[in-house]
Amino acid sequence: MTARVGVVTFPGSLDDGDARRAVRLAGGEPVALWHRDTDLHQVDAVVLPGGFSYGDYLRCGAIARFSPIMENIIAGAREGMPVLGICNGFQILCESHLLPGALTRNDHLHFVCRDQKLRIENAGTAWTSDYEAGQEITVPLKNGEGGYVADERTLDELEAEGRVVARYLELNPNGSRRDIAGISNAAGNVVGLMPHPEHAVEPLTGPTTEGLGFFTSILKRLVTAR
Amino acid sequence: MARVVVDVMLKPEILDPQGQAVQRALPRLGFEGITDVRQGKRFELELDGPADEAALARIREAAETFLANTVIEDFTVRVES
Amino acid sequence: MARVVVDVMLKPEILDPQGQAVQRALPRLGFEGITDVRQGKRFELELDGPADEAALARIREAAETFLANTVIEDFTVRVES
Amino acid sequence: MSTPAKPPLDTVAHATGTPEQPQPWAELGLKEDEYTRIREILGRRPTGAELAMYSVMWSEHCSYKSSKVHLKQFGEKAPHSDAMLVGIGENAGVVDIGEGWAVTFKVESHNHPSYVEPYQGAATGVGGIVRDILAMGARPVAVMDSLRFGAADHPDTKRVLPGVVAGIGGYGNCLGLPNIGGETVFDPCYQGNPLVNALCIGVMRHEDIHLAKAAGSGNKVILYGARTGGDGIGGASILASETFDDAKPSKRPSVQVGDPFQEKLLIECTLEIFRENLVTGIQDFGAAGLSCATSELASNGSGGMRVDLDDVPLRDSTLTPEEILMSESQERMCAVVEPDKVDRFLAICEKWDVIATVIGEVTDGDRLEIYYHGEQIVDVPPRSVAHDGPTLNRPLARPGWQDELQADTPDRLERPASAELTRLTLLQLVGSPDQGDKSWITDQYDRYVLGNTVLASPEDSGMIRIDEASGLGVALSLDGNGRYAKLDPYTGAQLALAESYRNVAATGAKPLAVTDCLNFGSPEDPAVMWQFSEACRGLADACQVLGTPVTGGNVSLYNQTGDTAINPTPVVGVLGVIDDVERRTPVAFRTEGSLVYLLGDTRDEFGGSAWAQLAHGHLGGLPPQVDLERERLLAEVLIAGSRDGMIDSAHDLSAGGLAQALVESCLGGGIGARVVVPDTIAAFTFLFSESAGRAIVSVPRSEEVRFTDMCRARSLPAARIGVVDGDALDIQGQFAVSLEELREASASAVKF
Ligand SMILES: Nc1ncnc2c1ncn2[C@@H]1O[C@H](COP(=O)(O)OP(=O)(O)O)[C@@H](O)[C@H]1O
Ligand SMILES: [Mg+2]
Repeated sequence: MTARVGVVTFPGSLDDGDARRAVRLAGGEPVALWHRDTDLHQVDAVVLPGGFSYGDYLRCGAIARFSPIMENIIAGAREGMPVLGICNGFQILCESHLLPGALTRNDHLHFVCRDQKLRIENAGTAWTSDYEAGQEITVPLKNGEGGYVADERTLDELEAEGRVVARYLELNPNGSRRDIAGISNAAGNVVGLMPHPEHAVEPLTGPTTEGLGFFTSILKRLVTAR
Repeated sequence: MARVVVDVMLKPEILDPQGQAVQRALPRLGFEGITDVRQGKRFELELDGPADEAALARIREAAETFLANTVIEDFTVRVES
Repeated sequence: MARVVVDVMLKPEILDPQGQAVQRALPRLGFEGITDVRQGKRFELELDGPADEAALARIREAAETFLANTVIEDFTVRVES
Repeated sequence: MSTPAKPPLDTVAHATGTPEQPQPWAELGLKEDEYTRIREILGRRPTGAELAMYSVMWSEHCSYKSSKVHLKQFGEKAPHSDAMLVGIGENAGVVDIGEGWAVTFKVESHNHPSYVEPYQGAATGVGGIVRDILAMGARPVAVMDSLRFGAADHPDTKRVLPGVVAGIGGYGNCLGLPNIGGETVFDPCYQGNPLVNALCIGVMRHEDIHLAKAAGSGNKVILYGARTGGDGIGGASILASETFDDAKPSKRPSVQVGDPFQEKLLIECTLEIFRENLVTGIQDFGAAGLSCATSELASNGSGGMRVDLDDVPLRDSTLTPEEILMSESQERMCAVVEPDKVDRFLAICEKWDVIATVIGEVTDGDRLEIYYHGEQIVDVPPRSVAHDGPTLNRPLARPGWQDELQADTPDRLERPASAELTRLTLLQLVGSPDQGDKSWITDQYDRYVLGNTVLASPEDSGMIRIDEASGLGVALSLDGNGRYAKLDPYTGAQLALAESYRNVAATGAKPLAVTDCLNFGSPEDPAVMWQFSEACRGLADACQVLGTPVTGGNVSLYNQTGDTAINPTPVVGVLGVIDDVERRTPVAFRTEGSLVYLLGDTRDEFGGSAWAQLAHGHLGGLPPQVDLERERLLAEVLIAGSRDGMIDSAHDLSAGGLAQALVESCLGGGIGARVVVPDTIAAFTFLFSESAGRAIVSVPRSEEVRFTDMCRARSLPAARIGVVDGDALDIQGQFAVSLEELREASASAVKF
């Protein structure tokens, strides 16, 4: 049996299908979760996908954070359940205070969709163990509010504790502090990432297949944990 | 040195999806008794001179032509004490 | 029936690209003498009851937990006359 | 705002008793004879609500009164095609693409609203076309946009373009629909009349096709989606029937604001409703809102319909019944549902947080009856509103200046006299806003969402995978050239089709069907009407030859300022199918050493060319000739080349000619090319002529014999003109330009 990875659909989620496909291509069993669900259907890990949950009105992720399912996800994450937030999912994780800081309007004020080069800075998290530390990958990035901000002390702490998971290379696409593309919590089970690895899992439709590692990482972790 | 605030709100007849989203969310979070929410923008402008009539006239013009989209938005200008 | 206004602004230490874009554009449009611009949000809430201390306390809580993200934003709550 | 005392409700009974009461038919855009006809149809004066309905539904925008007589040809001349499942006349046509799959696609204009409020105008344009596709029973899967603006350096373009692009992106991105292509053109003729044409494509299984009709007495009429507000009231009639030069601010209709999040919910909710087979008829709300949806549903069905306006959920409680009927509030749909399915229907809406209300039912009569506060305010034969609108045979006349324009050929224009000047011409072309890199625009569009985008901008056509298991996919291109159409509207329309057709074939897909958006000036000008009729005739004739029927489209008239109309601009979308998207052919050169072949014939054709415009500001002469049989042949070769793995890349030749195509293929792959000018032709003509029916392909050496044999067997001229190699575009014996220099020129062309 393989691991069950839940993918939450909020009203306005857009990349939920892509995230489920990525889980499937990595060999896992994707489980569709609904924002109003009050239990997690025995999933072993959760992906909060990209999109515009609740229209991203007010602030990105601000309304989704109060969805019924988030109660269980927040509790699960605190107990070590692996959670990956991609783009809007990252914003939801910050709004939920599972990750520090916040994501703000891109410094150039435009939505941007591009193939983005990243460096995996920490290959020790639940979602990056299939990469080498320092490995460079290219995956799509698409957001309007992807600028990562936190106060200096928090930024220093993230750096010192190795919690910067991925960094933008060559071009900072949104004004993120210290070129941060993704971070983790202290335990390494919760990862938030602005770029979209789930769009880089097939040579036909992605710029590369270098996003697959996030999904194979978690499946290996879950299967060995059994 | 003075601070002038320009508030820009969607005209009443224009759909405000943001305000509506907030309004729908509030009761779910346990905040009852709010019958309408409108969301707009607030600009805080710092002047290097006094906020006299001439300065305010200029800011009103900037609001009219630039800060607000008067096809769909109204604005107000005021000096903040 | 009362109207309460919640103003939400980015904290001073947080970069405000929208405000900066406005500030950069103003002189190009011929509006000089503005040394800083910050852009934030303004919420107008209509209450179905009076804006008494209890109501304001609830709205302050809504602002704290929901309308503003206090990691990066400050807010103020006031009754509009 | 103080509300003036409301006049008493104008009921049917009241209207019958007050035949002499004056009515504002002229202010609502109706002509006197139209008003007289309404009175004849009803046998009395219309009520205010009826007048509102007729005025919007009989407006140019909704009734196609000036264009109908010309559009007929698309049906009459339509080539037989087994692929057509639903033809012209529905919300959108439906095309069989095999394996039980069908697609529906359509392009629509939102030109005037995008000039008034670029962001919301363009955004709601996307919203509207997406709902059209949804109403056919299809899941919308991709969008495209064809844009035309005034001069790139005009200050108003800096207002309009960024807003339009942000609006298209803002709405489409938020719906989760990849933007897979389009076009962006700049020309001073669009200064006060930008064109914003949006296309959506949807996918369904054959059995899921839904039509807009209300059948079955007792079935419920359900309005679902957003609440009704005062948006765009009168927009349908006023927007489509006036130019803006005389518009006082107060006359401008209030702008419609879109809520893409609401639309996303509407899409998911509607698809779930379709899956459970809960509707017998469905219609989106477009222009003319409730008036349009109810009268069309009733008119297409067998019975009548009764609607209670009091049940319409309102955003603004002060709206009058006339305003409720005319409101163009976005993100609303109307469904006809059997009574025992209503509960399930409402439950699904509840699941998606979509407001849904039963507002009426289908009756066994033959009237559309609308009630308000218990009183009857509308009692009309629905067909008379929806389908029997006026038809005009507007006068048309070939303009006096046409001969003069065609006589002013580009032959008199000075051509670059040296290799160095030719090189500069190339750089000027590559760095022009029309030809340059459009990533400043397209980077604001999500092209990855849904994970099925195989090709997107800057490819010749967008391509999406439909079936993950089999690899079945479709390709789409959207093209137009107003300069060619100005020189000769008949040929110009055919060239638009030919280019779009070629673009689809270049990616390896077989062209199947056509949609079009006809953007013209005022139909009251006989010269414009002539352009329009010629363009329709040209397009219909060409579709017949190419075997690609027109499945639907849209007309936008009154695109003019004062007496000056835009260039006639037919925009044509072609849909193609490809059995296996793995076989798609990209534009970019991929392999060093591959051989570059030029397919087709190059003549000295510069009328309406990019060069004539850029180097001399000239528009005159005749556009390139069209040879549709040649287009067909070229397409066959491009498709076979892809299917049998004989080519590495393919790129159609259009504006800017061979030079532009070479540059794009080089930049796309980051590899240069060495090209030899044949000694039978002048280098300048070879590089910049815009002869139609041409493409460049790169052929791996191992496939050369097979490929050239195929071309010879099919009698398609194929000339080996060079080889993929190096890091420059080297026109041997003439000049070379490094990729770096080309990239720089191209990248700086479109930035706002
Ligand atoms: N507004 C737009 N939206 C999406 N794609 C666009 C837009 N404008 C241009 N493109 C894309 O840029 C590429 C180049 O456009 P264009 O030069 O018009 O191509 P062609 O001449 O082959 O039709 C195409 O892939 C086209 O789809
Ligand atoms: Mg092309």
